[in-house]
Amino acid sequence: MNNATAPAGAKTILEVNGIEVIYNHVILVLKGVSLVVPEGGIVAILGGNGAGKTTTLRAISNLLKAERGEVTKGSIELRGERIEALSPADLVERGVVQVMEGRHCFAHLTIEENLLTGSYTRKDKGEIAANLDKVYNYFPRLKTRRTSQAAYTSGGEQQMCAIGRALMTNPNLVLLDEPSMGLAPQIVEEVFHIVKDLNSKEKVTFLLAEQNTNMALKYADYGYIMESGRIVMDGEAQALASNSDVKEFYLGVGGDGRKSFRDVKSYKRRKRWLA
Amino acid sequence: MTTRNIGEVILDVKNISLRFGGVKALTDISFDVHEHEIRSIIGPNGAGKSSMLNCINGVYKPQEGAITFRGKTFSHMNSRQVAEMGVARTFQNLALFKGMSVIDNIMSGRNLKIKSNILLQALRIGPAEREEIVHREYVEKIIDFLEIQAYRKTPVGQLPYGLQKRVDLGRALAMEPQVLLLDEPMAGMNMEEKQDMSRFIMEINEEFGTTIVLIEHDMGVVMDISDRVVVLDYGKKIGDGSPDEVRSNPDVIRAYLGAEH
Amino acid sequence: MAFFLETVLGGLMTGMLYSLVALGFVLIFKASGVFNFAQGAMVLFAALSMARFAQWIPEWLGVQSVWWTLALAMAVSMAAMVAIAWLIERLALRHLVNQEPIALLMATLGIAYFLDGLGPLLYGSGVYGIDVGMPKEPIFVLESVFPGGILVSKEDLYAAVIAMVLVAALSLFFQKTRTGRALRAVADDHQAAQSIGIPLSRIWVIVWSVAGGVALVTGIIWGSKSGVQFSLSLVALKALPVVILGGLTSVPGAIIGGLIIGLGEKLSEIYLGPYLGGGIEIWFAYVLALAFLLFRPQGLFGDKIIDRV
Amino acid sequence: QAQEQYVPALVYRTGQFAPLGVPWADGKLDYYKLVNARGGINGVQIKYEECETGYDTARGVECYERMKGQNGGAPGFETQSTGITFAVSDRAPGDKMPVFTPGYGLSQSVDGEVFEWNFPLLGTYWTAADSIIQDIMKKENGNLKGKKIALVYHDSPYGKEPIPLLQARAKKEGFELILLPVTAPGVEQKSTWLQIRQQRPDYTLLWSAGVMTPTAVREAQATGYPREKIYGVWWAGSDHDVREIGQGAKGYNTVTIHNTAAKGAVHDAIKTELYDKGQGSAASAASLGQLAHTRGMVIAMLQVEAIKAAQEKFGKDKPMTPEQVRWGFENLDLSEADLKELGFEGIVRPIKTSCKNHIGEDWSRIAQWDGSKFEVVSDWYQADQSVVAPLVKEYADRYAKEKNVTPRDCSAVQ
Amino acid sequence: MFYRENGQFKSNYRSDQQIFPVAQDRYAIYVLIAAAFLVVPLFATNYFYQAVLIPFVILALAALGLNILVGYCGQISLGSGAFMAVGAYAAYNLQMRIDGMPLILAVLGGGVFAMVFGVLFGIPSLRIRGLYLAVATLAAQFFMDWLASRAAWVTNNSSSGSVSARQLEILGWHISTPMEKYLLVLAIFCVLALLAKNLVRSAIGREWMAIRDMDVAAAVIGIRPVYAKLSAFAVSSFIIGLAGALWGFVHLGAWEPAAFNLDMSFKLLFMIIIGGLGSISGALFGAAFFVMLPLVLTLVPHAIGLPLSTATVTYVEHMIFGALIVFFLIVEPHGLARLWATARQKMRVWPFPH
Ligand SMILES: Nc1ncnc2c1ncn2[C@@H]1O[C@H](COP(=O)(O)OP(=O)(O)OP(=O)(O)O)[C@@H](O)[C@H]1O
Ligand SMILES: Nc1ncnc2c1ncn2[C@@H]1O[C@H](COP(=O)(O)OP(=O)(O)OP(=O)(O)O)[C@@H](O)[C@H]1O
Ligand SMILES: [Mg+2]
Ligand SMILES: [Mg+2]
Repeated sequence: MNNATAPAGAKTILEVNGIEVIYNHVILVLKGVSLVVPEGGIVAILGGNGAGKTTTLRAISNLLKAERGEVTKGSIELRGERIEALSPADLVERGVVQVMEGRHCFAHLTIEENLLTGSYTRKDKGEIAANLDKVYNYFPRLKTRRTSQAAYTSGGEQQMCAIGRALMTNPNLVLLDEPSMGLAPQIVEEVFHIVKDLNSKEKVTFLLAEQNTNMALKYADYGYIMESGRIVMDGEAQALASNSDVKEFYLGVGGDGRKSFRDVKSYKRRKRWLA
Repeated sequence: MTTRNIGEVILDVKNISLRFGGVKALTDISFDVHEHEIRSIIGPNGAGKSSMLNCINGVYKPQEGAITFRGKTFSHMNSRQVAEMGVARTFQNLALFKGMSVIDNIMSGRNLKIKSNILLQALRIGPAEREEIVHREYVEKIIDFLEIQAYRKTPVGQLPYGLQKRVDLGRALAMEPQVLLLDEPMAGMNMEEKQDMSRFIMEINEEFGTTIVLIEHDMGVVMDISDRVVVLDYGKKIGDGSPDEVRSNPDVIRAYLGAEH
Repeated sequence: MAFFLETVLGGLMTGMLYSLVALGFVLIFKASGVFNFAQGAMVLFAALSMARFAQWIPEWLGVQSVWWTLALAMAVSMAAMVAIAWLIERLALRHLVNQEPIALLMATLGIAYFLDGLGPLLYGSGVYGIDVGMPKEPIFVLESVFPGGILVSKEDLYAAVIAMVLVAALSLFFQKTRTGRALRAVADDHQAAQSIGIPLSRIWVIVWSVAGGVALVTGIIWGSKSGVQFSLSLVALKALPVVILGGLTSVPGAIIGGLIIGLGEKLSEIYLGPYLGGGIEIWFAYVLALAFLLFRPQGLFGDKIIDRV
Repeated sequence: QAQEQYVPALVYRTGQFAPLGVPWADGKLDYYKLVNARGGINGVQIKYEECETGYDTARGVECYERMKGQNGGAPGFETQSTGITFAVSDRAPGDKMPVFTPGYGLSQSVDGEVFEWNFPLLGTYWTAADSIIQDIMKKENGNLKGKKIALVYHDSPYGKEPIPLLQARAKKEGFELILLPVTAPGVEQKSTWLQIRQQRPDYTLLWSAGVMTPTAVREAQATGYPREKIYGVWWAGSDHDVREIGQGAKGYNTVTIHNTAAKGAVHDAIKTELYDKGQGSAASAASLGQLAHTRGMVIAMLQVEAIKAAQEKFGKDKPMTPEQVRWGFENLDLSEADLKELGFEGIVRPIKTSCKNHIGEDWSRIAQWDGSKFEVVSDWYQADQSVVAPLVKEYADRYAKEKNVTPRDCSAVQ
Repeated sequence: MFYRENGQFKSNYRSDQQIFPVAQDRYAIYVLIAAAFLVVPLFATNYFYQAVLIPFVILALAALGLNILVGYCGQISLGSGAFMAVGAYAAYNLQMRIDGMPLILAVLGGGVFAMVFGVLFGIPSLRIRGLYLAVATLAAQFFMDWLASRAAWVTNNSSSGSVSARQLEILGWHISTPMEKYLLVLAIFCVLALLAKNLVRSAIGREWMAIRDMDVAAAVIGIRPVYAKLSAFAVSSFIIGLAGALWGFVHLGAWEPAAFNLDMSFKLLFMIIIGGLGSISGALFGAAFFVMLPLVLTLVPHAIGLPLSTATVTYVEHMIFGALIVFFLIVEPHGLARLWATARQKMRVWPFPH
């Protein structure tokens, strides 16, 4: 299941081909990951903790170096162009932006300043103002907190700030790392709505890494499932959502509907496909 | 649920107000926690849930109000005193000791119980060494319980997020707390991991009788495992009661749950 | 009374001179989160370039005009500082993205060593002068009020004004411009800044160049005051208490800190020194800074240290 | 095969004090080269080797340890630093190694009975201070009662050396001594000079080094303190110390152990035999005649003469051991005629050492900066033995007690 | 292939808590220690002792002390030179002022005084953190520099401001040859290194690291920041002070205030960062790097007969030194000790790459 094929009919924007990633020269984390993102799609990478989702996204946006990691094998192509050697800034110029896991807002800057840093690569004043308006439109909460320092806003606000900041770069491919983490259910919904909105209205492509399989499969077109550095399953979102394994292990739904968390203590399951 | 016998009020929060400059993080919050129960705090982002925990264990000093723990009332308390009284917690944004191994992180939770002085520790003879071993045994039990045997000696900084959360829980457990405050222990986990975590929480609650205060955004978890739920919104309490009561409280639905739940 | 005023004035002027050096530290810290111990070495290097090119240019090019010579020397020195900034980014900083502050601090110490070697190697290890026409003789003011008047060093006065102007300009730059904002973002989080397309490399070259420019101005002023020689790099030590007192992240803090330290140090030396045996000003400055820090751990104007759990 | 005498040279060509250290080192080397060019010391070629100390004591000690036993043994060390002298003086008796410190070192080491291995030839800080006081007294017609004299000094053992003598002198002459330490490196001296402006001392002595000197002179200028009233020690009186200040330093005085302005035959010889052939140590012959460079030559000359003296006793045409060279140092006797032959006529005064007297001569004179160069302006002064000698005795005895040194009995040594 | 822990099962926690759980490591260390005591004296020359071994061991000790404070407890200090000075001067005074004071007691006393001084100057750390603290600790450095040159009683009224130690003697053993000095400092180092290692793997060590990594969380689990920080200052300055006393008594013999100046502070900090923060072996690696590198840099051009002037050589040395520091930081920001650990990790999986 290594060489993924593009879903029929769409142009490919991003193609990752059998990459291997090593941290600190010794820790092998990705063991040959391949995936394809079609133009204008929403693709989700699902998988448990430590599966390597974040690492995959970092490899694409070239933020690995700061983590002392490197891609040792394989290739990454953006619209046919090899991008392993490009700097993150170059990638942003080409419309690829990553929203990092864990928010990473600039603590000492206000919310508005945070958003404006996102427009660093944009020169046109009018365009920047328009983008800012757009972001405030999507996240009215941010507008009310625009003058507070980011560090003192709540987790949800920071997540919105991070996404908003990425949108300020006018991206066409957004790598979204665990957008739902720590967000209240309503906001999660809201965030995914916005993703969908941007996708359909502005033709922004999304590659998102998510733990919240439920949400992800609801909004994504295509999904990849990762386990310990490998892609173990992929397919159309609906197909995945109806797969019984996925249902059991990622959605918590057994044969007879949703299981209560009360009941989990009685048994412990193992994934079939893992040794 | 029936096997546990919920006891008296162990923790009583009265009229807590907390401000940061102009921001009112908490306004006049009161609620109580009974012994052995699982008490959840929910609310939208920025509602003041974490701040509430911070007040309870002495990280923040509320401007008004008092907290009663096992009949003793206090309004200002330092973290150590709280820890000594048997309150432990985990953190929303992982506050592990990044440079230390899993074992050391959990062992540090036992530091309060270590009696030998610095000289004995330097020489590592007699009681100091015996003590190390005794505590190590306890810690190994926690490690077994949380199923993280394989990562014993890994520096926690290198662990994936979900495992770090477990270590965080392990560290709190090592304190043998009477009340355990958990701040979003399941954030960033997938279903399977959430189930594991729920299992741990329930086992802790049932087998050790530890009282649990839980902040969580996953309503499935909250509604399934908690006995009573407090709902905060913008620093104010807008609901309190059993999961079913809360679920049907219109204020709560409007402010937090949304229509679907 | 007159003497007291003289002391106060002298202290304030000296403080402004410290501020200039402090400014270099603050710039780089604010913009990249690096505590740049090489600032002193950069001051020395810049001053050496200035002094030597001012000497060489007439020899090589036959330029007669003093002003042309100075202008050219300054341009060449600035170019040298930019080149250094570029090299530092290329060879060091780029590979140290996202590392802990202490590792970065040590790297700057390494850079300081390097520059301390390179400077004299290129420019010689003698004593050189910089003459930009700063007046040397003192003036006396308020002669009608105090017998003999109050002594003011004109040179210091000029230097103070230059420092003020620099600070004002840099403050504006940081608060108002796009790049200023990007710089502050980089200081907060290298990786996040990278992720939204702020080109760290370019930013760092810019900051270090600006810091190099500040070092050049500092070097010229200090060099014209006490001659250019190796010890010039040690003025950095006098600026450190200023930096922490004013706050590592505050440009105006560098000025206020400088004034407080300059004043405190002179008053202490003159009024307290004789009872303790003299020579107390250097540690007194640090103790003074320490005392302030006990009340505001982030310095008087530094950004609040944020920690939330 | 020609015999070789190994001569290690501790130098500091880098660091804070390089501007002084470079010409000093060049002066030493130039003289060694000259001697070699002229056939060596009685046919023994000098094999010199530099070791860079950067004026750092630890590195100096490292050099000493490394070089003392090399190439058949070093004939002695000129440390070029007060700090290294302290450290090495303790080891010298054990290693049997002469330490010679012309113009610096421990002032009490003049006493050859206690300091068998130390030779502060030509002058110590006490003799320097004493000469300066004498010059001041001359200007004040012999009466210093009620006057104020300030000492602005580098806050280190070096800077503090003259204090005991000045205190003794102050007591004797009845002037008030104001002590103003300056913390190294001395780039900032405003408070010091404000104090001077407040207390208005009649004269100010400057025991400075490196950047401290020009800064002090510039501060004096900025506070309007007359430069004619400032006297620097000889390490603060090189051309490079004030050259950049030019006219602003006009009138600044310095004490010197040798005739600064004079150029002797040896300078000419070095020019023609080395620099004209491109073998000079300094970048250009312009260094010749500069104070520090000449001092280096004088120092090297004294060392060569000590070796020569030793050869006279222990046999020519072969390298000398440290102990033999020590004897040479202790029995130096350079007359006016000898100096003339060496080309140092008018540059240094005749010198004669003995078991008791390790300084040889203690004359110095005052030079003044005229805006572009130093001019000798006074006659020779000899340190007043009635002031210096008791101090030497007192401090040497104290040293002997501290270190458990049993003084030699010089009457037993011929 | 041969470096594996496979098959070495720990049947109890005591054996798992050994300093070197891997048997090969344990044997290697025994061999190393034996070699340091027995083999080195067979071939070392006096110069090698004095220029390399003795300063190396003493600096390693000082670095060890500093590493406890900086590496384990996370409090950056630029005042270690001052702590060494306190140790040296206190030991000197104890010996001078109290008749018949045994050397060992004087040296330990130096450590104790340094400890008090360290705790005193550690008090600001309760409020001030990070780089602010680092700069603030310079106050200790400059204060001590000043005190040593200004207060006559510090130098026991020595006339020159420079002091020197008496003949070294322990229980009738006259320590005069470089070899004896080396063995003395090596023995002291080994004992202290063992004690330090014990501390850092005990409760107190975990408290220090907890404070370093996340002080709020540490407070929440009941660690008192005051106690943890001050005890780190105390232990660290005790060791540094002891090293200072040895540096003065054994290595220098006679010293002036400048022997313990800011340079020394920086050097020590360098050592632990290049060597590896938060590891005992880091102190050794760092000290070795710092003692050897300048010597190598001086000797190499000399040996290959490069006709460079001493000044040029020194400047080039400076540049190489600076460049190497940056280079090592880039290769491994966590120091040589980590580099070593990585190498070992590779060895363990050899011949497979991962
Ligand atoms: N900087 C690093 N140094 C060493 N190992 C790392 C580093 N970052 C991640 N890893 C390791 O790489 C593996 C994959 O991590 P990654 O963060 O990509 O997983 P993830 O799928 O994003 O998990 P999560 O859902 O917890 O975010 C984990 O085992 C982790 O321990
Ligand atoms: N140290 C602080 N300084 C200033 N404001 C703070 C501080 N801590 C919390 N706040 C503010 O208090 C409010 C409540 O924050 P808190 O972290 O308690 O929210 P929360 O309910 O835990 O939210 P989330 O679900 O996002 O974690 C927020 O508006 C936040 O900005
Ligand atoms: Mg992840
Ligand atoms: Mg929270």
